Amino acid sequence: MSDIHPQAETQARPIVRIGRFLKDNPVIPLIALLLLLIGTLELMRPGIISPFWAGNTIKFAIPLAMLAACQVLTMLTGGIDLSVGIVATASAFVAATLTPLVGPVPAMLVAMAVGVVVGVVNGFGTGIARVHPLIMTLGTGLIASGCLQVYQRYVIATGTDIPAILEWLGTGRTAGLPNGIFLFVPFAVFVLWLMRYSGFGRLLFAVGSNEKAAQLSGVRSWQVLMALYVLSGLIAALTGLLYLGMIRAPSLSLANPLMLPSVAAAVIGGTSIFGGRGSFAGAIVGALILRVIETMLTLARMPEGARIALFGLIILAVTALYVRFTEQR
Amino acid sequence: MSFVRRNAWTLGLVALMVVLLGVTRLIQPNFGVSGLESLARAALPFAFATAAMAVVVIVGGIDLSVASMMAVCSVTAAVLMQTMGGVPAILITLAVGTLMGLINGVLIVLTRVPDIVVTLAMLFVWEGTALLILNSPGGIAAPFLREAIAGSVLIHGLPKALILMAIIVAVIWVPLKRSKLGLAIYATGSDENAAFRSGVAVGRTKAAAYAVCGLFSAFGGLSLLALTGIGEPVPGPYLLAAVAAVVLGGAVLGGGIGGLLGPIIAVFILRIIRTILTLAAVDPNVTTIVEGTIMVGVVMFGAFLMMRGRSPS
Amino acid sequence: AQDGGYTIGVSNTVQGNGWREEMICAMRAQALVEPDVTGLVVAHRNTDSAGQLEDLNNLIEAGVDAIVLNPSNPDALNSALEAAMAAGIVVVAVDAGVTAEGAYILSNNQEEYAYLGARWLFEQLGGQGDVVYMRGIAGVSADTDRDNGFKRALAEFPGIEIVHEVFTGWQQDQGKQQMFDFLATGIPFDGVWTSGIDNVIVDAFIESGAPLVPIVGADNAGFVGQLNSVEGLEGAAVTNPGSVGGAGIALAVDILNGEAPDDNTVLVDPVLWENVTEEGRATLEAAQNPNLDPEWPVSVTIPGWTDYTMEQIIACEGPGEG
Amino acid sequence: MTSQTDPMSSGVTDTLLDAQNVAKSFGAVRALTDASLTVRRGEVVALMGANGAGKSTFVKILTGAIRPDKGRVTIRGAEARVGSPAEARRSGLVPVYQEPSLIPDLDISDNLRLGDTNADTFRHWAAELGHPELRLDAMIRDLPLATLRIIDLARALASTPDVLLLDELTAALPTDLVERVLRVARQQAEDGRGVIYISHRFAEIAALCDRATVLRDGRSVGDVDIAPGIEDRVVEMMLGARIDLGQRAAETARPKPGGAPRLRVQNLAAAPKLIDASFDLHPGEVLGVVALEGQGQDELFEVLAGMRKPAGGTVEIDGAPALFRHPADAIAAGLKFVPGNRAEALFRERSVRENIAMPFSARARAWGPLRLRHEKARVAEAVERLQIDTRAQGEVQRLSGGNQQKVTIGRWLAHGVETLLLFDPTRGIDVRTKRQIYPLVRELAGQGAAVLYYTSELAEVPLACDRAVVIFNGCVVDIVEAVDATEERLMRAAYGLTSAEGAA
Ligand SMILES: Nc1ncnc2c1ncn2[C@@H]1O[C@H](COP(=O)(O)OP(=O)(O)OP(=O)(O)O)[C@@H](O)[C@H]1O
Ligand SMILES: Nc1ncnc2c1ncn2[C@@H]1O[C@H](COP(=O)(O)OP(=O)(O)OP(=O)(O)O)[C@@H](O)[C@H]1O
Ligand SMILES: [Mg+2]
Ligand SMILES: [Mg+2]
Repeated sequence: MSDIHPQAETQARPIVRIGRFLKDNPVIPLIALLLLLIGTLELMRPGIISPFWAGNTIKFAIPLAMLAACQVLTMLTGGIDLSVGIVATASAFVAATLTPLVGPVPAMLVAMAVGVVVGVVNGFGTGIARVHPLIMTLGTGLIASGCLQVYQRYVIATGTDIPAILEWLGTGRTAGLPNGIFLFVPFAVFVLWLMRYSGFGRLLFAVGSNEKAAQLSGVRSWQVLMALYVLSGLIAALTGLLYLGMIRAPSLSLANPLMLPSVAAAVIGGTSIFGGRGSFAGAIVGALILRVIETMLTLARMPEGARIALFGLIILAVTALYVRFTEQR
Repeated sequence: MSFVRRNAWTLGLVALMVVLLGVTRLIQPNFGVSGLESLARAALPFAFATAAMAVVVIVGGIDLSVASMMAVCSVTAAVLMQTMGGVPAILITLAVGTLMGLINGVLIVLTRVPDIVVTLAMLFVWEGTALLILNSPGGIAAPFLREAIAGSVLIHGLPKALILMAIIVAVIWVPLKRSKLGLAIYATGSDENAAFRSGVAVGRTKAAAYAVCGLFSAFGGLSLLALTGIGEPVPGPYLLAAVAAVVLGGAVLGGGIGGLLGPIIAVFILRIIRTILTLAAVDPNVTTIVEGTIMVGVVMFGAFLMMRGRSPS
Repeated sequence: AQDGGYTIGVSNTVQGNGWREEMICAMRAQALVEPDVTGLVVAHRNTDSAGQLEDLNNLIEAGVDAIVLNPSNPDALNSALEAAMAAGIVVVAVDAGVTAEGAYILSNNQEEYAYLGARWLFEQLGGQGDVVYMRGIAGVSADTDRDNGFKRALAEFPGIEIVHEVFTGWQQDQGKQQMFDFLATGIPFDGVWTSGIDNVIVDAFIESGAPLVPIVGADNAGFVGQLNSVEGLEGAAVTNPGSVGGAGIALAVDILNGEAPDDNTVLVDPVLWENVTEEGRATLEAAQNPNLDPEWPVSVTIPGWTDYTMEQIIACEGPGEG
Repeated sequence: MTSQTDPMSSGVTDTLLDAQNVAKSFGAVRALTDASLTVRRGEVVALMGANGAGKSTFVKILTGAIRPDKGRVTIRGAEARVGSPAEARRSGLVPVYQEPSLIPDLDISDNLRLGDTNADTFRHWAAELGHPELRLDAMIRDLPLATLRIIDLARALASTPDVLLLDELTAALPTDLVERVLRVARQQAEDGRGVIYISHRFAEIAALCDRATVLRDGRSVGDVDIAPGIEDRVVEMMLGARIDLGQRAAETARPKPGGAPRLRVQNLAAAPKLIDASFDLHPGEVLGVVALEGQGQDELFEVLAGMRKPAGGTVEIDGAPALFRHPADAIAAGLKFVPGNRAEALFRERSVRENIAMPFSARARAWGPLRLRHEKARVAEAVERLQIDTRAQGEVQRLSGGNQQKVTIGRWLAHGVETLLLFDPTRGIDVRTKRQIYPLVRELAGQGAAVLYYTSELAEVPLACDRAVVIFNGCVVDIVEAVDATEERLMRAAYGLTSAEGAA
């Protein structure tokens, strides 16, 4: 029998209205979860929540959120960009090693060009040769890391130097906040604008939702994909530069550890890997959540195994709660 | 004709593999039985990881925790074999693997969190679990386990590792694919909504597919143990390799299409390329470039052929 | 390959890490200067023990005369190493040991490395105080060895407490972040021991304006530079030369030429360079090399073992290349 | 067979299915508020209602595809819990949903195996439904929509249902197949089973059904016996208002459009089915295309829309030869295509507004800022003109089938049309909207647009078109003036029974 709990007159009930509001603004429950985690952290280590801590958390969330932007944008089209970690690393390494040779500005330009080149190859592969983005970007990532290895042999003895502007962005603070926000805030505004209020952003959703329908609407999807992956490469290269300023240690694996978390931040923020659905605001909060969890676990005294496992469990719990709140699938 | 068309991709991969073996022989004329044997052994963990990944990709999901589950199984077996016989240890390990997979699947179904997120979280959970079981490399492999993959069987030049893998995969996959569950796995991956409406118990099907994934991961973990003789708690580089092999092998991310044969052949292709690069003494930095280029190139070339084949003119 | 000289195979499982890159370059440079070596086959990538087994088997297939490897694990590679030795191939493990019977080992003594640094740090603190213990990768042999050395030193100083123990994954960014987190808690500590992720730790102190505490790291170019230049930094660099790879090649050639050492195992014991005494500072200053990649250890040669010049290791070219 | 009809209970009651007071909300959208329905043995019940009235939702609830918020369902007098489609099938309720529910990546026989359907019985029904030589190893993804509908139905019939639920099955079927479906459905009822039948075509309802249950805004508003002349009454119940169902006014005798044709198609051929099509389409004209299933009309439209390369022949636009490599080329040349399968045209997870406005951003030079105000006004106008029910506009997939169809048309209304290629645009659209679409098409033509209009419903030709080309076996065999376009004449031509009167 189908006599289900009567749920009639739902519209009037305030709880349902709140539910609907949350559904329309899925980033709000995510922020609530972030605050919950911060509260837990404060309980664990009373006194840790300070401007200094907040500044650091934001500082380290910025590069993660920027790489997450690459994932959000590519995931909108049903893709993914697994080359961002190595592109960021290569960009940082190239900038640091070229600065003593050619000066900071040309060095940074060459570093950004690394992102463009990888982006063009990715765009060609996914948009024109129709290779699955996962394979394509994995492949270009491998190729790029090989090229980086070859490159590093030629600059072992040239020394490294970090452009002052990057050090300022990466390590400086203004009114307690990391200078990185001077880069990030305009960047975030741009990405949010791009996704919501630009024709290009709309096409990203369209290509990911139904490529055939996009075609029928007159969209040449290869153009969209080409522009998208170039943009993603540029963002990754820019992130690499910022990260270079932050860590101040050019290494051949500098930004590689950000790769998996960038995917995590995007999917925690409610972006679907199958395309057509995604939110950069969610990814930003996702990046902050990851950073807070990492801090919690760094400070917790327990075996490393338990720490890693707990990290996974918290991510799962957060996303499960989030899905429960917003009922989005 | 229709057989050829339906299996065009797999047949193409087989041809590529044969060509590559020929190239190997050309570069190193001494490449022979022992080379084949070590090739088959090296392919073992990749093949099982890929089989595991393929099953969940077919059901429309993805499992990022495959390598971590392999690590858990490898250390579990290594620890168990210190105190008990090899066979019970293997059985327990297989059960553990299946259980881990089942947990992944049930969590996906119950929480309704997307597969990639759940298994990303479980990647850490299982990795941590492996470290809790064994916080540094240790344990021991039963001697027969190491024997099982060493050398040839039946005729000289037929690597035991290859036969063992073929038997395990066939015994699990062939009946499964023919069964109602197998059909349900393909149906769910192809169109979950339509499958539900056709009467498929979608949730149970997914959970079962993940359990099979866990089972194959357990074999992957055991093969690591058989190869190295000890349990290592740190997950190896099997996740991305498995995804790449699955896609190279003709399965489609998103589900419903593909099998296990193509992906496993893709594993061998990737391994042979590795061998060729080492034999040819290619600069290791260039090796990475070549590997990436070949991976992308094969898929591009395949897509190009498919497009040519399809376009009516 | 007897007629035309030796071909040597190299196997390494970590790529994109300054220390390992220096090791590979040292191998190349030493092979170049060894008159008997005509070829080098290098398998160098990121992989696990099973992957290293694959590479070793491929090297055997390639018909090399000797294999010099940096083992991912002392016990896991025995099957391939035994097969190699059965085929008459000389096996030399560098950096860490292997348990295969008959293999030669030219190893940096990791336990000693940790012990030396930790003991210096604890002494520096007067045997009393709280330290931060920043390890490498959980579950990896080298980390376990170092942990043993660290714990041995700790046992000798009952007044020392560990306030934070964390794994950096041997990643610069992770280490820096973790140090920021520790500084944020406001819980004071008196010293830091790092497993080689060192210069970013100094940076973290400077950037957050926290007062410096004694820091122990490795002889990486970046950290050595800081020990020489950073105002108020007390610290010590423990040598862990990547050039041990070059020594491994030299050893392999000696063995091939019938000049095998009596003992199968040669431990390269680490040295500690601190900047609190005059002679310590002098050593550090002499060792410094600002042009070197900051991740590269400054001890680019091992006297008595390696024969190449600084230019040759930096050129990073083996026989038959360039 | 799996359907477990209990022979004991069949004598106890005549009522096969009884659903009372069913309600269902999707968030804020109340799809059903109070719906009731009864089916007795030997009865074909029509479920009627405007687009978005809740018919499909009702069917999905009855067959366990979605859970109701409340309501009571009894099957053969016993309270029934239908938790899933599988359970429904075991209770004897077998649906054919509005959208195909076959697995695209499996072949037919595997699709049958999935539901334990007997292949021989299935083959029998497929033959009965006009597909005698269906190959069971054909992949679903390769089959045309109409064939999928038939497979769906044959599969349902093969499990000998007690109650068969057909949700707009005939909307995508050509006329000849519709007749077969009606015959089979009637036979089911005569064999003592029940059928629930959903369609927006009154002719079908009148020919097939005994009774109609009418839904309005999710509520059952009445039950009427089908009798001649009942049409107006049903429509009034459906819409809550009277509308005029009269034929198009006698203004059919409009002046013949003269001058240069907008679109001239000559000897066009395209693999696999189109062999030789020639016709002219003038500005201000609505040119119908009439054909049975699979006569090459799909290829014709796809070539004109830039989705397929022609194998021969020429297409001229305003006198200049045109070759399209991509739909974007066709659009640039003013040819706007509304495909027959709405799934091909819609962005399921995106809003109504985005779906309609997409072509505004298509070209690279429009990738910058959206012109929000301009877009909003255009979209609002299209929604208004097509009366799209936008209660669930956040995601197009939540709209009812008919409203989704309207969105595909609305896109090009908003964008502006010069030449419109409509492939069966009234598929699944309710009476009222249909009556609005014909004048709309005429109005567009009146404003100078040229419209090519394929329809599977022959009765539409005189209502909407000026002339109609008839395609048979890949060739244009006849061109019929609207005044002469009686259903019989069109039918004969479509079966290739007229000698070609010469293609223009
Ligand atoms: N999943 C859903 N989420 C939100 N709203 C929905 C969903 N499914 C249906 N609706 C809404 O419920 C209402 C009834 O839809 P239903 O599909 O039952 O209409 P219908 O009578 O079948 O219409 P049509 O004749 O056009 O097929 C519509 O307003 C529709 O938008
Ligand atoms: N409860 C639900 N949650 C999520 N998606 C749903 C739900 N119900 C329906 N849908 C999806 O929304 C689509 C549109 O629903 P709607 O009721 O409008 O269907 P329809 O077009 O009238 O006919 P059909 O039932 O054949 O799809 C369905 O095809 C289904 O995929
Ligand atoms: Mg409907
Ligand atoms: Mg509907």
